[in-house]
Amino acid sequence: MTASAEPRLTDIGPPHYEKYLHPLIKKNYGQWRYHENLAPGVYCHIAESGDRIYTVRAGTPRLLSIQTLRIFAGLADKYSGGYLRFTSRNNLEFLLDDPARIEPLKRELIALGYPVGGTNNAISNIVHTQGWIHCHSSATDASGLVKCVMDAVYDRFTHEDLPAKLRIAVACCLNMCGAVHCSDIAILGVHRLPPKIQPTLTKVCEVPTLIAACPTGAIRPATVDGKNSVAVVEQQCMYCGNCYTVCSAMPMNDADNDGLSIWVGGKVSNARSAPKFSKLAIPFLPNHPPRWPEVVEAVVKIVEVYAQHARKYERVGEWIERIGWPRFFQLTGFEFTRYHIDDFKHAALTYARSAHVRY
Amino acid sequence: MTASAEPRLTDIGPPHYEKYLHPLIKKNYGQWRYHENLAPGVYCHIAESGDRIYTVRAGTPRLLSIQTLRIFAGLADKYSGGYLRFTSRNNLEFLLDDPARIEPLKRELIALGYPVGGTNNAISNIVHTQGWIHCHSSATDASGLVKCVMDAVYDRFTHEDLPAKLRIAVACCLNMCGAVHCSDIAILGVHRLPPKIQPTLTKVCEVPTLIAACPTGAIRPATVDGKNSVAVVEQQCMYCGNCYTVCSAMPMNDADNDGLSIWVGGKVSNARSAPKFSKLAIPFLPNHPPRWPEVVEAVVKIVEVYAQHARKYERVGEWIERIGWPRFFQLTGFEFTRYHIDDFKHAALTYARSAHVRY
Amino acid sequence: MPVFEINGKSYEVDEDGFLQEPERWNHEVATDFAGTEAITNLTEEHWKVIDYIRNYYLEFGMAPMIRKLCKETGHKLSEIYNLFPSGPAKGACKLAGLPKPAGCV
Amino acid sequence: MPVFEINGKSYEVDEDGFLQEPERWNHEVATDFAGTEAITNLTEEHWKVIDYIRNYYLEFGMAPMIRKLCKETGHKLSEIYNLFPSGPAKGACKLAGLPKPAGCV
Amino acid sequence: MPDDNPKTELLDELENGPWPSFVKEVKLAAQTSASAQDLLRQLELSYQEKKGHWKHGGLVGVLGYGGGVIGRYSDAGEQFPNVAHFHTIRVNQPAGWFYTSDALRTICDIWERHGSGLTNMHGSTGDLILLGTRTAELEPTFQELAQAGFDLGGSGSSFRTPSCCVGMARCEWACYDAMKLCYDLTMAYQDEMHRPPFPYKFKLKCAACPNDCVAAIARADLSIIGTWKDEIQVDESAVKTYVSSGLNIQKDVCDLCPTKCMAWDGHKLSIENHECVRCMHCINVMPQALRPGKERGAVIMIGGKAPIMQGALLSSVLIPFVAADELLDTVKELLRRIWDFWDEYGNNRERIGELIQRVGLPAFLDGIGLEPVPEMISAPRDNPYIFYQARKDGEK
Amino acid sequence: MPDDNPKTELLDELENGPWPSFVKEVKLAAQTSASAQDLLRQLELSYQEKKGHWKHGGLVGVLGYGGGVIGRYSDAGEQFPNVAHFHTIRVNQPAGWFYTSDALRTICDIWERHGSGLTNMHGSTGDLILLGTRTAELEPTFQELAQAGFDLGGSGSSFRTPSCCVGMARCEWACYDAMKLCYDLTMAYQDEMHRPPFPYKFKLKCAACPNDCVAAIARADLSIIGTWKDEIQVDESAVKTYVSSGLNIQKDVCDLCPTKCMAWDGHKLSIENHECVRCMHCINVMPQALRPGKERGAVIMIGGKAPIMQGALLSSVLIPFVAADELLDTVKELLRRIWDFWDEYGNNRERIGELIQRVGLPAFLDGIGLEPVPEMISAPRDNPYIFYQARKDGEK
Ligand code: SRM
Ligand code: SRM
Ligand code: SRM
Ligand code: SRM
Ligand code: SF4
Ligand code: SF4
Ligand code: SF4
Ligand code: SF4
Ligand code: SF4
Ligand code: SF4
Ligand code: SF4
Ligand code: SF4
Repeated sequence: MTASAEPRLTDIGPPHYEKYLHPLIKKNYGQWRYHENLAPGVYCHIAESGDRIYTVRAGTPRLLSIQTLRIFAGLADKYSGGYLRFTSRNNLEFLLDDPARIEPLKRELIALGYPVGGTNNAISNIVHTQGWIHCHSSATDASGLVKCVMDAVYDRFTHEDLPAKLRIAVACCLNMCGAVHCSDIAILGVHRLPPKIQPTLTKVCEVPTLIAACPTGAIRPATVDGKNSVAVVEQQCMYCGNCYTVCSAMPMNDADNDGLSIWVGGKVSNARSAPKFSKLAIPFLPNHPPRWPEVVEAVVKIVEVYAQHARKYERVGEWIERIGWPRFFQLTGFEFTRYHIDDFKHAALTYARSAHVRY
Repeated sequence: MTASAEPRLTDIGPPHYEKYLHPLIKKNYGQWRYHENLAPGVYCHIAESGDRIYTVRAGTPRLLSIQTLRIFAGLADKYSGGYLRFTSRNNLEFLLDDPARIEPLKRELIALGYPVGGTNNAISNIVHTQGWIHCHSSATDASGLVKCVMDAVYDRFTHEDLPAKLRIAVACCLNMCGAVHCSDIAILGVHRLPPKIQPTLTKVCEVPTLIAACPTGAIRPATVDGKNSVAVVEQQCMYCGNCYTVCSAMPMNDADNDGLSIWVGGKVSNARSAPKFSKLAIPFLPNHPPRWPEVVEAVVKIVEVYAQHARKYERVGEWIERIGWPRFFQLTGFEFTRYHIDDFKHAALTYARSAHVRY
Repeated sequence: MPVFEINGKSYEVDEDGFLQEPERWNHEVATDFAGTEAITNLTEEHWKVIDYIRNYYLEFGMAPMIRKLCKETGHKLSEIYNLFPSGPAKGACKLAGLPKPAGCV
Repeated sequence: MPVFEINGKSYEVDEDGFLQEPERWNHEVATDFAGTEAITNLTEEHWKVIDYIRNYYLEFGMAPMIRKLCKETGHKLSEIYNLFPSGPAKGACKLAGLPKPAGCV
Repeated sequence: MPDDNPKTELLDELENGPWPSFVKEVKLAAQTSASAQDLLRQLELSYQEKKGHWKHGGLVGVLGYGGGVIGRYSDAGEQFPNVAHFHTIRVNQPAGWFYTSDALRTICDIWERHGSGLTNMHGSTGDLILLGTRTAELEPTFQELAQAGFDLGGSGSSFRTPSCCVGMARCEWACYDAMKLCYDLTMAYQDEMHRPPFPYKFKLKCAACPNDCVAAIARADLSIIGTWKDEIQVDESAVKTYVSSGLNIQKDVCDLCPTKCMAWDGHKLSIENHECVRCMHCINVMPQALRPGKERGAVIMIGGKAPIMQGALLSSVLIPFVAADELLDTVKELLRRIWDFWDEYGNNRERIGELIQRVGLPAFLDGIGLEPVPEMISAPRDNPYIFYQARKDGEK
Repeated sequence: MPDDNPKTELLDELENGPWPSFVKEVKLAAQTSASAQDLLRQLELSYQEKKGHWKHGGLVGVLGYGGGVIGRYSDAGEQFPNVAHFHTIRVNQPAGWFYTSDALRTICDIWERHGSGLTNMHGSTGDLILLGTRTAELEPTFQELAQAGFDLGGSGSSFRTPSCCVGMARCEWACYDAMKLCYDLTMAYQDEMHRPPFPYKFKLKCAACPNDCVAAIARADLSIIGTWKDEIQVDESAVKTYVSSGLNIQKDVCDLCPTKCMAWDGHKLSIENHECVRCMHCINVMPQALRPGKERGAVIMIGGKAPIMQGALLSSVLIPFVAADELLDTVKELLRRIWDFWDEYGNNRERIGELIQRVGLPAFLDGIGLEPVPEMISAPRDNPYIFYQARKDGEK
């Protein structure tokens, strides 16, 4: 431990990215002409200069030990001049100037257990969150769900045979760290009981902040033992957990009632249609670690029905909009329930406001 | 006056429509096979039986004197066996079994000043409201506006050369009696000052009802001379007039500040696209009776730009959705202002939520 | 402001004959107004309705909604029209000395 | 519940060292806690901030928002960090005897 | 008859121009009616001042009814005594607005005796409107109308006069008998129309196909929109006739089909009927070749209205399909349940559509005993704020 | 190192299956880290009980900073003392997530000395996350990172670590230099990142074209999305090559163009560029033939966020086009104005998007001094509830 000997440094910001750029990238920065997809997980960008940079992409669990990171560093040294990057979906990318190294790198990655793929019309890595690994709010474990689902759709990562990109996300509570709200398929941890107010509340929480935190106004001021406290109007609570976020004395976790909901049809790209929110497909599935079979089954079902019925280039949401939601429920066999009908602020705008009906 | 001699009748309901049906209609009721448009204002329905009924449609000002109604009755006797009807847009229709009578009837109607047309891809009659003729809330006169606008687009009534139907409506206040909120072009009377609270309020109004009537919560309880009354938070008032509807002591009319707004792109049919609300085109034009030149000019502008640019079968709203609102404002030359941007309840859903931009 | 005169008394009313001096109301006033609403004789049943409306108004500042009126007085709507031929709003509320109701009853 | 001991006194605190006995707070308590937040000496400037936060809390039941704190004490945010190196939330609020603030300061 | 002709410089201007003039109509009426004369005068004043001269609505009516008349007083009654009272009578129109010349004349005669001689043919809701009379004339007018077979329509917090498109009387696309249904429902709810029983107005309109020629979807609390369940009826040879007489079937039909479920291969039109949303466009373009299917009925929609007070609403789907012969019974049962719920939970001046917004569609469906189906929505919720129904601890 | 291997029957199951296992990672770390061992044990307990074991977030950090560390304590600290404290350090990633093997190893070495040896590569916001350490290790870790050239990212009510797509470094579609802009803005707002000054968090993401590979539109308070103003660059012969190698250009390109502004006549692709909304689809399909135009820059969008608390928001257009070379200055000026407004009017824990919703976009535009343009909206208002601005009586 030597740090304390040095003068204290603050506000230096992140390292400049240029330091980490492959020389070929530095040379052709902003001068790329087009790209080609050579194989699942492998693509090649061709510069105006004619230079070519080859990318090999591998899946990771995102949660990585330093041991594994060192292995990746070693692979980079061996194959890509020490240059590598991570993607916005937690995949690993090696940047090669020599196409001959692609296959050996792939082989080594696969041997180490890191699948190559995730490009183009594949299922890429699942964007996810902390879950029971590190977060206080989580209704489920994110990493575990990701592992189970990716095991089940593994071939969709290593192949590019879907109609379009399919992006899955997991978030362990309604805070939705990640992009669950705009994913082709989203798995969302949910609570289903109101917070259990703890007696410590008056000591540890700011009551006005707490009251203001409830989106439905379910939290009312109340006096407990002569102190300012709160009461929860249970019928008005929809279990969002925002009260818990601001006040530790409002815990939500409940082994029997926490579980998962499944959402579909979101996207963020502007390609073709505008970005869309994910919509509710299944309101509740039980938390069944370690393998969450119900969740895996539901996701696989959606993927397979989509793969079978969507047209080329159609994202999940675009496909469903074309065929209509009634057909989506028919094809997947998912039950349509009262929970699917919005009853929050803009609910009325989600009602079917035309006589357009399919039979 | 003999009525009082008879026993008092109530709840008898309207006359049964069958009494008023042309024999050919009675015979072929529910057995029509198709129709043909013979000329503007003239169409023919062909029954499975081969029978044909001819309809001649004429425009009316809706506000009709008994003198005129008797003339219509006379025409019906002369040409259509005494059978006639009115349409859902206040046009008059004569039902003929003899095609030879079409031309003479048309001639006579036109001579009397009642134009034949309004069918197919024409501008039909303007659905409108009471205005200064009979209503207490009106920010303008409906009948006068209709007359001025129809004078200006007269040829569009007697010809069918628009890309699609074009439906105009006028309402004299935000209550929108009629279908202003779903019209291709709508002219809407608006107030622009908050209600002027009258001292009689405490005598003539129900204060709780009044407070509940304000959509923005601008009306607050207040005590005036020891009595329950109200105050208006002027910044929160958007001049809807609902307070006046429930309380005569909150008048809104103001010669200098009342005026008109113009709305476009609504429709009610389910043909092709779903029904749509009309959207704001011009937030304010002055009240200039008797000819309202600014309003007439604006409507004509929209009609002409639409006629020039829209594709066949495209209603105004469908056309604008295709070309985008920025282009609509460019083509019409109307100014885009802060007022066009929604700031009511669902406002955020009207923001442009994608990177889709035309340049 | 129009004036309604009866038996030597005169009341300030609006065009529709609604009393504009709320503080003057009492049973006698109601009786005075009965004739204008095609009622010849105010029975106990009438008073039940009138008093209910009056008390509701004094408590809440407005006329009761029609379903509440029916529920609380035990009358079906048609019976209220039998008692007050011009209806609960125009008839009963007027006799109860309320301002013209805003669409409720 | 963890306990913070100093000069023979002991305070109930949470894991982050925030006082859990709001009623016990006074300037001495603040002084006791100063060392935990890398402050050697509480100056007048410190007290101005601490007292403002404390009073705001007593009045409104919560910590002031950061912009309010800066405005009312006349300090720029960087100055507050100079006074309280662990920052307004962790440092100043702790010394002011507040519960752990919910994201405001 | 007063013989000094009103001076109406501004209004006179509105006798010019090709469109028939309402001013001419008022002047015609003014030949025999003093109130029409004063109306002209007051209107001229409004045109000068850019301001209306009517006082806040009155409360007048006929005995035994709580609606059907819109009370109106002038604020310049001294100046224009003949419109000091100027109430409007709403007369329930015959379904489809069909008349005989005799029927029209009967109305004219009654109105000549009792009112201004001015009418609206028709009001926006659909009523035949008799425009302007004095309080004392209301009851006699009403009884003369009744003797002639006419009754009043709705106003206030009542079941409002239903209206319907021309439907089977003269339209080949009618998927159910809109005029009959409109008439039957009107007759079934005379009480609710004449004696306002609701928290607010309730409007019902019948359109016999999705073209919705009566603008039901935008204006009615309950809309009954005709549609069909089976396949569009195609007359192949008529399709070819359209094409050979110049119709660009690809561009004007297939490309405009909202679900692109039609294809034209140069010879044959094929329709994936299970993708068709029954929008009518293709049928509208080729009435001789295409027709709605044979299994006909209607989609029932709820909640349309103008903006006051939470913003305008378009109707939304409540029952995706009811067979034509079950419509009357189904609608009656449905209305019973809807009105019960509204009665129980509706606020004063809250339309049914706003009530549904406030309590949420799921709660409303529970209340009226309908199962949720995906046809009711354009898309499922996108927010995760789900009110999972109460479970006891430990229970699953 | 403790040598009793944790019993993790349930977790062991997650070492099976083809996808790389996070359990394997924790076990690897556990070889050298006692806290990773206890993490395994506590996680196994969570898997048994279906319940997390972390207490409500702590408030810990390094001196002079108000964020960058997420405090975390176990509620089973006695059972698992090595995760009794288990704080997370957010390290600001290099723009575009580029590393050298050396840089990675430096991080690993520091983290081996001071923490659990576990990381997230990367957090959802973009940070390099060092997962789990004790309070006492925070300051030394921080300073060792700093010496190695790394700094902390944002947390709390601060400017959060910006992130960007790979952009010009390896993408032919980059319409501006996203990595540079991201870096420059990160450096410009070190203070706002490290010393939370706002009512709530503020996120910024840079995507260099409308494909938005960094999901900015959904997750960032300010999104900078690359686009172009002039015409799509077309290489005619490359188009033909695509077609001759089997691309169904009508079906897969023209028909899917959202504005149908492309036409293929069998020989030539024509584009009505003024109708193009820059969606990227055609370019995505034919990267060798089509390219964004030459006049490049970005559309600036505002207000994206997750659902808490008024519902999720997608970003909406604030400035339709800013030229690439003006981006840095424009964004900085814009941020200054936005933050001033937010500071003045924002409630506690109110994101900028929610503030705009609450006060209305027009008021927000006034506040930051931007003119309204129609590109900001998908359609003008449909409700007539217009707040006409105050006029004095008599004034026009
Ligand atoms: C006469 C008529 C306009 C016309 O010239 O045709 C009319 C006239 C009035 N309407 Fe209407 N409405 C008329 C059809 C409509 C329609 C259209 C329809 O029914 O299809 C609407 C929009 C659809 C709807 O109901 O939502 C309509 C929406 C309103 C509203 C706003 C209701 C809402 O929920 O937003 C009010 C305000 C109110 O009810 O307090 C209103 C109120 C009024 C009042 C009673 C004024 C008031 O504030 O109390 C008007 C009396 C005018 C007068 O003095 O004669 N009128 N009103 C229409 C009725 C004629 C008829 O019976 O055929
Ligand atoms: C007579 C009338 C029904 C009635 O019971 O009175 C009627 C009658 C017919 N309508 Fe309609 N429509 C009538 C009001 C409407 C309305 C309501 C309105 O305008 O307020 C609509 C909805 C308008 C809207 O969307 O805003 C309406 C939307 C249609 C459409 C769909 C047009 C579209 O493309 O959106 C058709 C189909 C067509 O024209 O191709 C249609 C077609 C027809 C046909 C061709 C139906 C038929 O086969 O007989 C009739 C002759 C129409 C014509 O004018 O060319 N009718 N039609 C109404 C005449 C009103 C008038 O005097 O102008
Ligand atoms: C670590 C991370 C998840 C992950 O595993 O990647 C994360 C973790 C937490 N987030 Fe998050 N958020 C993380 C990215 C996000 C994102 C995605 C993004 O930034 O692109 C979102 C959605 C976008 C957005 O901000 O709207 C997100 C939306 C939230 C919210 C809801 C905010 C809202 O306005 O709706 C909260 C609640 C709050 O702020 O009080 C929250 C709160 C939290 C807290 C601090 C829990 C809390 O209640 O205070 C979590 C700490 C977990 C822990 O113990 O480690 N986190 N959070 C992500 C940050 C890593 C990084 O710095 O790179
Ligand atoms: C590496 C990465 C950027 C980065 O800085 O890390 C990236 C890189 C590319 N993206 Fe992306 N995208 C990356 C995340 C995204 C995201 C963000 C996300 O998934 O969270 C999106 C938005 C997804 C959404 O809409 O939900 C995204 C939407 C696209 C699209 C639009 C796809 C569509 O049709 O909607 C394209 C165009 C295409 O693929 O045809 C695209 C295309 C590309 C291209 C082909 C661009 C190029 O010419 O280099 C790159 C190779 C893509 C591939 O995987 O085949 N990229 N791309 C990200 C890889 C993530 C991963 O590991 O899977
Ligand atoms: S989604 Fe919820 S539980 Fe998961 S990391 Fe984010 S705040 Fe924590
Ligand atoms: S969980 Fe959400 S809805 Fe329930 S009380 Fe807490 S903040 Fe309110
Ligand atoms: S729109 Fe307004 S002013 Fe016109 S008739 Fe209806 S309520 Fe009266
Ligand atoms: S006019 Fe409308 S917004 Fe203004 S006070 Fe009256 S009810 Fe409220
Ligand atoms: S709604 Fe349909 S059935 Fe009725 S008239 Fe119009 S087109 Fe014919
Ligand atoms: S009715 Fe409409 S949706 Fe159905 S096939 Fe015809 S055009 Fe397409
Ligand atoms: S957002 Fe556009 S420029 Fe950036 S990596 Fe994705 S495709 Fe390339
Ligand atoms: S970028 Fe999109 S909108 Fe523009 S031409 Fe290509 S497909 Fe059409």
